[in-house]
Amino acid sequence: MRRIVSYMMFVCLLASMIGSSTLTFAASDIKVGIIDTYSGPPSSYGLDVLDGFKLALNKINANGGVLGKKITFVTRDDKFKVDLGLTEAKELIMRENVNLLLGTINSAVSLAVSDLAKKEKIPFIVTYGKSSNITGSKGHKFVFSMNENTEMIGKAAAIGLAKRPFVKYWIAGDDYEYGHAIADAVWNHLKKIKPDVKLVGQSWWKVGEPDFTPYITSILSAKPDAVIVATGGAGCIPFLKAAKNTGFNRKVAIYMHTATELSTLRPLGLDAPQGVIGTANYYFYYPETPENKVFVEEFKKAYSRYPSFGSLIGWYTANFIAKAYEKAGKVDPEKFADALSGMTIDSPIGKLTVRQFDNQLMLPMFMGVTKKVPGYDFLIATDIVTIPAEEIMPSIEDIKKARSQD
Amino acid sequence: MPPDGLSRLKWFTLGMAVLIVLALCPQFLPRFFTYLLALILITGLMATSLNVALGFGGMYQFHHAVFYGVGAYSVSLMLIKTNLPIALCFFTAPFASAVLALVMGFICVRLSKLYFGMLQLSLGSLVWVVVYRWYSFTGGDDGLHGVPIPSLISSVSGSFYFTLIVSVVSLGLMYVILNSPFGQILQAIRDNPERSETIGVHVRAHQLVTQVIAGFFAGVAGVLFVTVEGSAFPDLMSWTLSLEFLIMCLLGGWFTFLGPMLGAAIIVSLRTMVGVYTEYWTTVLAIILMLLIFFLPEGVIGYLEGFFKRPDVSTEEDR
Amino acid sequence: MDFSTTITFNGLIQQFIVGLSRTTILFIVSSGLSLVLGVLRIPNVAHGSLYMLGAFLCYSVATLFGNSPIGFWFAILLAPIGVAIISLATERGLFCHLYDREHLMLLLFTFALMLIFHDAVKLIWGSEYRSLTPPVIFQGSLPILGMPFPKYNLFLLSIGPIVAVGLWFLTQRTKIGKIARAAAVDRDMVGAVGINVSWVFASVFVIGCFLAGLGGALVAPTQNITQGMDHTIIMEAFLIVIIGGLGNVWGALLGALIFGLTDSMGIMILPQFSIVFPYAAVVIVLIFRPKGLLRATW
Amino acid sequence: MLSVKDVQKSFDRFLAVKNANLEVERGEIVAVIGPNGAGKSTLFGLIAGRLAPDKGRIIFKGKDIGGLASYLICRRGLSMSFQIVNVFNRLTVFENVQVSVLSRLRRAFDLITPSKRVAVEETREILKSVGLSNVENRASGSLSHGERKVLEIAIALGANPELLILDEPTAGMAPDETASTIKLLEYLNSDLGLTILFCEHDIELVFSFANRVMVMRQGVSIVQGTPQEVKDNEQVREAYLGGS
Repeated sequence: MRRIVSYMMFVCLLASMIGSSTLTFAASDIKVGIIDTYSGPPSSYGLDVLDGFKLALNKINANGGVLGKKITFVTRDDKFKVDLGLTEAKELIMRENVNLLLGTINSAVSLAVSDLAKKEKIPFIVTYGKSSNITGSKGHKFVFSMNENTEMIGKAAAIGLAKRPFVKYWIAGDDYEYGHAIADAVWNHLKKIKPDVKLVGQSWWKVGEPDFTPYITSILSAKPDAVIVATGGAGCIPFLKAAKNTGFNRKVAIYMHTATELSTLRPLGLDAPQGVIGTANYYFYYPETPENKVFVEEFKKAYSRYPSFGSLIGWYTANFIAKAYEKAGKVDPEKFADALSGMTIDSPIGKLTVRQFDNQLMLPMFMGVTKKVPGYDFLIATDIVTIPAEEIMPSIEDIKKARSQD
Repeated sequence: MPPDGLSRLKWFTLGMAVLIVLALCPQFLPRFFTYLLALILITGLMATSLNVALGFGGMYQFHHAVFYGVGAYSVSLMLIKTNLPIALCFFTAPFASAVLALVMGFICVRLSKLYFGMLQLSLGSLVWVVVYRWYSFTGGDDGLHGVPIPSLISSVSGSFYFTLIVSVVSLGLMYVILNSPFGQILQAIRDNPERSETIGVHVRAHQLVTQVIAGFFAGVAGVLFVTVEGSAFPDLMSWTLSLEFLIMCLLGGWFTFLGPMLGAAIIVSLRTMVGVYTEYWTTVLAIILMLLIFFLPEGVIGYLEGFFKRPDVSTEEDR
Repeated sequence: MDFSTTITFNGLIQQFIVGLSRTTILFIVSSGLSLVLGVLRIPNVAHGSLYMLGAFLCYSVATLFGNSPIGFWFAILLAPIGVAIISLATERGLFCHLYDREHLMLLLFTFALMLIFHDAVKLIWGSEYRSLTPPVIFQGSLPILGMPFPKYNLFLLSIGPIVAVGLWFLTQRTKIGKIARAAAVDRDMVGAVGINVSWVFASVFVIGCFLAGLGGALVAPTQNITQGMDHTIIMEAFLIVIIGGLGNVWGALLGALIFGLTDSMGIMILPQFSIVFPYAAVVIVLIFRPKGLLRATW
Repeated sequence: MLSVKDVQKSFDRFLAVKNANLEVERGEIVAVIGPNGAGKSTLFGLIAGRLAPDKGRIIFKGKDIGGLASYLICRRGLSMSFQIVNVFNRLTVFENVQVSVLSRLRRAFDLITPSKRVAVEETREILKSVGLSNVENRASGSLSHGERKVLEIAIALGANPELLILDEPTAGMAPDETASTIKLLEYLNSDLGLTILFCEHDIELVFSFANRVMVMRQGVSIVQGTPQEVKDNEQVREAYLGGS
């Protein structure tokens, strides 16, 4: 008896689930499914991307949409978990019948969804995942990357750092793929450009490490010239904070990839250390082009804050999508993928091209140094040097080699 | 509860009917729900294997997900890095979990309750660290994706049938084990380890064997997960996931055989379906949990069982 | 990669002191957890969330006062009190009906609380990172043995002993402490003597949660205040309590020392594998002392 | 059959058993008496292997069993029932006893046979002999106190012991329950030939049916002899009987 009841409950549950599914089957719009992290520490990046995306999308739809259709989107929160992200991707593809997928900041989720996109032949545009494997060894026709990847960061950093007089380096970073990938990329390229550099030591901390003081003191006792800090997302802020409190930035030169980005500097306010070298793909105050000024104005008007790099990614991703559908002429995944591959559009940071070979967006990189500037209640980057995209793109030979190994 | 002689036929018919309905599901259900059912079966199998140690063995199995992850990684690595026959890969992977369970169990069973749980949590975290860090072998935190699985069992309906068959067989085996003298004595140990020892039961050995059995079936669930998802990643052995499985057991009823399966069904469908409408589905889950604790401390099936069969069942705590 | 690290004596001492300041926070948080675990037998998973809540409240109060030094002190004081009030409400409203349930059920219940706190923080404070500036006197660093040492960490170092002595006084010298200790050993007997155990439990629970909030408030200026703070700390706090001995406040101190020092020394000596050290320490302790280092109360 | 020689056991410097000596012959009913805290329960714990003695020897059927794990001691034919009710709460009465029988039959690692088919007859037999047949399908947690004490004995019997140790078998029982329990013990002793060692508060009861009595005080065994001998012993009168 009791088991009958439990089975009945089970069946009811199923029935209710199927019932709820039949509601969603209107397909005259182009539907974009976005999977990203909207809770937990990385969520501010996901929300920035989403806001930029919405901004551009509203404009596109207000101008009549694409191919006579509006572009709509649905979001799912993967909570930075791969299993959840995968289930959601399947739900979006199989139940929501989305035309393409967007996401996510978590590289592991991106890789897992990319594999699914390959099987299901649905275009998947990675917005914030930075693993070079996404378009590198694991790349395929349907996956696109709209962000810089670890390989590009490494090359850019190496080019920038080689111009400075440091010899004795220490490497420190997040003990996960992103940290190690950046560290390896920076170091390998730096060694190539400037063979006399020496690595005196390295430290790795767990992701989400709350207090960096012990690491900093231990690095200081080895007296390196410069430290390459390969930490991403949430780790940047407490690290810079600890760097300021210990006076680390006055003793040693620090290079950190996202150190000069708005997402890092804004939360720190005036607590950020000065003189930290950082690379970034975008500043709302640089490049000082009219397009950028317009973008910043629009974004500020809509969300009353400055746009970060994430917002820009969202913005140009939406424009890429619209233009690619226009070029494809119809809503078809194959045609869309073909159209997007190799496409060029205008953006606040100049012309941007999706490289035909690996579907990796070619992004220039800006290297700057943090400084207090009157007028802002947070630090900004100064002495900005532009490293063009062509110089930092991963070599096609390497990717071919990596792909053939798999 | 084992079916009693008279109604055995009835139960058998009912079971077969459910099986047939399940087997027909891919024919009339949308693809996504077939996938979701497979996911529920896997998660349920995993929760049931946890419950062998938790609800029937009384061991605070706080890090069961490790065995899940090891099963998933073993099969993925064997499929990616070796040329072994595919059937062999599938077959041997759960044994990797069982071996790990043996090693970890050997260290842990000397302790009981919370201490057992915490030691297992620490040891499991060490395993997690190794998987998380060993980039060249396990793919680090990115995990392994695109595991080459024959298309016969990797398509949505193919993987569903494979999952259905394997999990029904596994559940059947676990049912048999729990109703054998071994299972009977295991439940006695859960209720009262000291007393069991004085009637001649080697408690530690018994618990160790239980660990191996639970670990083995968790490994089976891990293999199934890879079949359905084509990926393995360190999240599969994170302690939060372990906690989720624990909740499924408690939610469905941890002193019942089918409770964990029901708990898994509730949580997986809640997560998927409520997640569509709100980011705050965890709050919904939390409220359900609180209501459960206040009103159904024996879990859903436990409550139904008490309601229909045993109004006199004692909830007295055994210390 | 080629590299060589030289470990100097001064460096070791420095690292030791840094480890101690980290120990302070771990001790404050885990002693609260230990207290609740020992007296009430609640494995409070939501303890980490209260810690996070403490940090967020500290941020909000300090910002309310425009980040002035007075605001900072107010925040340090008010945030834990706020956490204590919230915990009192949960205890009176929910927990006090559940004391006779099994541990696993209590664990589950606190897990549900943790989920709710997590979403509540997300609703109230949003997902942005927050950062709090310590008052000017604690900014910058002092040289110790030729190495810069953050002033704020020195402040933390001085807080640790105060809390430890306070706890000692509370448990050994006050009436409520004596009753609580007795209740931890035999709760029926204390009830039989005619003491209102329920309120004793409530006050112990509130004190434990106050400590979580205090830990969160103190740590706020050193890191970014964000969702997810709860996950890291709760795991560490539980491991500390277990190796120290369940419910033993001094055990929590010892456990925090082991945890903090193996961590900071590990960073110095084998930086590439420092992630492994704390777990390995726990495994070693439990293999040789299965019931924790000091005597557990249950 | 069992001989305890100069056994000592301390907890945290507190000497629970200082110097205990005890002889039990096959077929006897032996009682241990003594005031609260005399160390009776500790002594039984030492014999049953729940505790390891610090000093001294415990010889059962010619072999030293001191410090041996209790499951091994049980397998040698020594079974114990507890003072505090100690049954398997979530199992039925039948299952409680069956577990014990299964364990004796060394079926603990039988993973396949449905336990419904194993040791059923023998379990029923035991339940019948202790008079619990009518409640065999109830959860043991729901039994009355007296019934649970009897179930305790039944579980111990499942191990088919030669020596049965009972820690206060009638504690907390109603008078009529006590009487029937005594009857049961006498039946076990005379008809099944079990040797019984027990301890008790109720001195009248002890003297009425024990063959021999051992008196303990403050962890020391004072004397052992027939009830009459013990009654006549000066030390015992002074320390225990007269004093109370």
